[in-house]
Amino acid sequence: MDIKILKEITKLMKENDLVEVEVESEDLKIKLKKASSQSQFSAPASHLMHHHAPAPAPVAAAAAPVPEVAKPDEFANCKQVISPIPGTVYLRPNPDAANFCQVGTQVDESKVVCLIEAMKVFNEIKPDAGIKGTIKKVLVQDGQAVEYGTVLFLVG
Amino acid sequence: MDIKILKEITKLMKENDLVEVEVESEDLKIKLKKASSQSQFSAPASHLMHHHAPAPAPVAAAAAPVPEVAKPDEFANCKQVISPIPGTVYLRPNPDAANFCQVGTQVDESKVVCLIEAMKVFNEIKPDAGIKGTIKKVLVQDGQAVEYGTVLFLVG
Amino acid sequence: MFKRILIANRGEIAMRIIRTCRRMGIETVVVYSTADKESLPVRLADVAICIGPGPAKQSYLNINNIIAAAELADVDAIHPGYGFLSENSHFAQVVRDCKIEFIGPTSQAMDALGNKAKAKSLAKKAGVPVVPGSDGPVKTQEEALAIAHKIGFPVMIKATAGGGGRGMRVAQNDVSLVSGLIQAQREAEAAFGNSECIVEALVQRARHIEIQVIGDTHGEVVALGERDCSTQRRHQKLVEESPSPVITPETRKQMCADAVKLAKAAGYWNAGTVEFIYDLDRKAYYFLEMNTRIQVEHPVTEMVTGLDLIREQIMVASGGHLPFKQEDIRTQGHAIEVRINAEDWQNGFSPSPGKIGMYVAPSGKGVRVDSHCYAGYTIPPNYDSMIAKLIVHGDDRAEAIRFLDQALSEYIIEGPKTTIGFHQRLIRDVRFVHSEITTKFVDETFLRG
Amino acid sequence: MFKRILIANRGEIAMRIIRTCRRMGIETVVVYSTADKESLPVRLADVAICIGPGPAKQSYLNINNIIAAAELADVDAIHPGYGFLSENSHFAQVVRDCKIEFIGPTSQAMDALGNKAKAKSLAKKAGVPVVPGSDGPVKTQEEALAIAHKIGFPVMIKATAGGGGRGMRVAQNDVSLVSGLIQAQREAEAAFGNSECIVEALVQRARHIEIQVIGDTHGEVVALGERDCSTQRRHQKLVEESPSPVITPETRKQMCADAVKLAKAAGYWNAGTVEFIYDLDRKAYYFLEMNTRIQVEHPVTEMVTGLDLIREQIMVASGGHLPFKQEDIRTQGHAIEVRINAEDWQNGFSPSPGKIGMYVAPSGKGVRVDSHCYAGYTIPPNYDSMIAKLIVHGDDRAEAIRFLDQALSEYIIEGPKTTIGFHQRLIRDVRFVHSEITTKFVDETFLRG
Repeated sequence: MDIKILKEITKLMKENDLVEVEVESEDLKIKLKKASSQSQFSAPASHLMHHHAPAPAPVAAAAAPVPEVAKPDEFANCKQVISPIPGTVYLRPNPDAANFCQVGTQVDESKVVCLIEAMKVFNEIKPDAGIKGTIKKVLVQDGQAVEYGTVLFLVG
Repeated sequence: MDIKILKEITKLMKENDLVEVEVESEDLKIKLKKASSQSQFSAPASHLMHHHAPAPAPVAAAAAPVPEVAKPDEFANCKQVISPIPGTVYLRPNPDAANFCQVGTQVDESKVVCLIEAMKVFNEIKPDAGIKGTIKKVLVQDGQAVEYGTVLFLVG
Repeated sequence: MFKRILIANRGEIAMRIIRTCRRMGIETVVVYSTADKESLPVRLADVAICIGPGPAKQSYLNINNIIAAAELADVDAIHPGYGFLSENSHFAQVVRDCKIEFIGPTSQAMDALGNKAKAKSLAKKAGVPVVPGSDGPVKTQEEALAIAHKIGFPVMIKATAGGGGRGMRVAQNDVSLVSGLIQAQREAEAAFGNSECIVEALVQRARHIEIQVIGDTHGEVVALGERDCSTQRRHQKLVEESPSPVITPETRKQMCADAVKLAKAAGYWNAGTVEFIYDLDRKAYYFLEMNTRIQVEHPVTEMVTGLDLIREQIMVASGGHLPFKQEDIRTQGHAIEVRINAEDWQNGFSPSPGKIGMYVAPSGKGVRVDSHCYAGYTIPPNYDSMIAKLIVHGDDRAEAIRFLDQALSEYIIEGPKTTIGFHQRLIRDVRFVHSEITTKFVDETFLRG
Repeated sequence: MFKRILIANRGEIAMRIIRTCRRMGIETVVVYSTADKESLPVRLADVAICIGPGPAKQSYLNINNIIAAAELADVDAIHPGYGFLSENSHFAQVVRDCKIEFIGPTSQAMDALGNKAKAKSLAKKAGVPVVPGSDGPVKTQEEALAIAHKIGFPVMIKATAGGGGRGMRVAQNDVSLVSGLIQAQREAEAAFGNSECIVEALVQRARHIEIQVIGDTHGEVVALGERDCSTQRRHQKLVEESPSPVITPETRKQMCADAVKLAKAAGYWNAGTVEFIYDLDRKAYYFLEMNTRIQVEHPVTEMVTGLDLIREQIMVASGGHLPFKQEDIRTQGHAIEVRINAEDWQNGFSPSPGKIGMYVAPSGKGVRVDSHCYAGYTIPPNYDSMIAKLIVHGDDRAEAIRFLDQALSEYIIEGPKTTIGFHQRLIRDVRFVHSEITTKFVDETFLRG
């Protein structure tokens, strides 16, 4: 057996906060276990602006939705186009026009995929250098507020 | 097998805070287990009275001695005679007499194994009901201060 | 002054005593049960001695083992904290017989005040008001009526041999008093073979107000103002504050003077608390009982007086004179304490022990947290469910409530269920804000509302 | 009053501002970098907006993104905290141009005081003492001697174009002044092509003493006493206290009056700190610079004055009048703050970021901890290494030191190396206890001893 496999698995463990892994083969037996007593709080949802209930909430601390881990992720190999600035997304150049892009549109670093308005300035958003392919998923809606790092599109 | 693999694995364990690894091959069986996020401090040594350094110790918090875990323990099956009270141990009835017992002495619940002096009273200590055998180890010294739960003798 | 003190307690009060000892340069010895091996006081004390297994009876209530530990560690004094052996006069006597000072009053004073009936008659003799009523069993209806007219309706008729509500009646007027007395006497005769009944004032809208006193061994006793502990659930205090929002300066002065009178009458020294019931309708207070130890809620008094009560306890126990006179005592601002317990308050306050995950206590100006808990600590099921006392101090009550609201909102305790949510709701309730509550508020109104 | 404030900062000061806002009923918006996603302020603020990746330049110093977040969240005002953009007058101007209030002074006042030379000449004009010396370059030896005799030896000869120690000489008497001036002028000519030198008083035994001021937009400025920050390492403050153990009440009054004079001369409002160097030999103080923001050590002033400085900042920024006059300011007791940093103090104070294991902050009467840390928190390597500010308040300096000693001894931080051990050693040093130190004490004596 190769030590590399172990390394890969421990990396997986670290990244996914696993405390136990069991692998067997001929042909397959997998057992994964997550840290149960997640002592840290679940990070605030990666959306913009999480409003805390200011009033005493009987059942506070909204449980983070269970991450969809097990599903085979068809977007796993996609690249992300993220927002470089907090602001408001516009998917089309003006209310009467068509969207800059949609699922299936061919994009690369020269293609404007949306506008983000911040401080009255409409910033043209293009995929980072090296991102080339078709839009696989649009993750924001027209007029939505986003923060730095919000994923706007998946490109594959 | 190559010793290098073991070294690699122990390194992996250390780096990834693993407490258990099982590897098998032909073809593959892996089992890894993480430390259950033991963020607690190591409990104070189970001796009586740990004096903390009152002065600022540059390297304070005396590291608990590494418990001798891995060694094949010849005393693993022994039963413990513990102190039921904080006090001072006397291994012999008076300074001129012989010890109540020593390694090899046959004991049972009727046999006085030592005295513990507390509040000027000399309490005769006998093994708990059901403990019967020979003394395998004497864990305290004459005149030693003990607390509740201090293991005095191992009987096997 | 003592060189080394043994703390015969656990949890937050053990931490509290360690803190003051360290500030005074006194070494600390804590005794602990195996269930508390990983607790903070065990870690922070200079010496820690295990005295028994988890059950309190075999450890924190085990006098022999505690004394053995005290002799082993060669301490000068024992601080009993609250609960456990703190009000056990036998323990105090054994400690003193071993030539170790007990940080508390004499066994005699504990005995005189520990028995409710004895304490009440002592109070009466000293001229401290007790709940007014008949002097012993009433013999005739005329006598009962005369007493009721003197003290005013409503009154309570109580079988002297009574218990469990039997032989008890409430009377609002002459008619119900006469019929109630007959019924109660019959009921008592049937239940206890003794028909004797007393008549006393019924306090319908009560506040629990207590006076902190401290005395030295030279006969000086000083009152340190009151604490209002009217927010209770099943007679358990949940919130304590000082000053009381409902009494006048004159009443406060009088209560303080009466508390000192009682303590002096009992030859009392060290810290103690004289508990009164305050009748919102009659605007009068009556002696209830005296607690002969430091209390959970003592920080409320510390915040408004600026004193360290544990320090004063130790000072007077070592024979020192009180460093202040009654006229030196000034209070500043308003303090409120809430008890954060590991309890599921939405489910009958059932205990919720277990391991604490993330833990972040509030901080900032005017905020104090007395606790022995930390992230990773497991609350053992053996003892009480207290996680922390959160105490705030503001310029006035409104500010204190604001501080409390903010502090509760930043308190993070993951793992056990806690009473934080209860307190958040409570202190935003307009009746709490205006302090329009009685000791029955939580049970009969708030939790039903 | 503001309804919603954006906090353009992180760490403990973001926590600090959230606390006061919540007490005032003001909503909080924090902006944060991806490195701070799991931080407490992000969790506790009403709204949190990510504005960029870890490096401060792309997040906490990214004016565009911060303003964009402020507009998105529709805030009324921005609190800059300390560090980052807090003294950036351009940022203040952009904020105000966007019709958002900047919680701080005007850009003009920041500019006037932010430049050391400008600030010094402003101070001089206002009659605030600056380090005495020649009025510009000295032309002759006679002139240099006359000045030195006027201000007293020792003096410093400094090339006006100088830097890095070149063109600098210390003179203890006439002879060394004359020879030193010649050497310095030669050296300066050779190094900078400019031989001009000035002569000024050399402060050999210096204390760093600063005055907290606060002004409103109506021209009122009040001084809130001093902080003595003489315990420094490489010009970084380690310990701050109030009152200063070395100045007289008269000097304090004068320094306060001078600080107010300077602030008024600059048209200053909001919180600010006027820093002075105090010469232990000449028993005189000289203006150094003014910090136009809240400072790390502001809690020291809060503890002795009873004020909430963040609250006052917000009040005056919203146009309110100061709620007190100079004569209302009273200080009580003695406060000391120590900075607990994630640094290996036994190894040149090298940063020691990383994950915190067990974490238990001290508590109790007179103890305050301002921190954003908790068990399980990972201190990111991107920013400063501060874990917490530990502030104690006692009746006098001796008591404050006792409280501090006790609090440090119960502070548990596992994981990163911290400066707790340094502070424990420091505050038990007899020279610190007697405050017989200068700003060089830590570097030149304590750490070598």
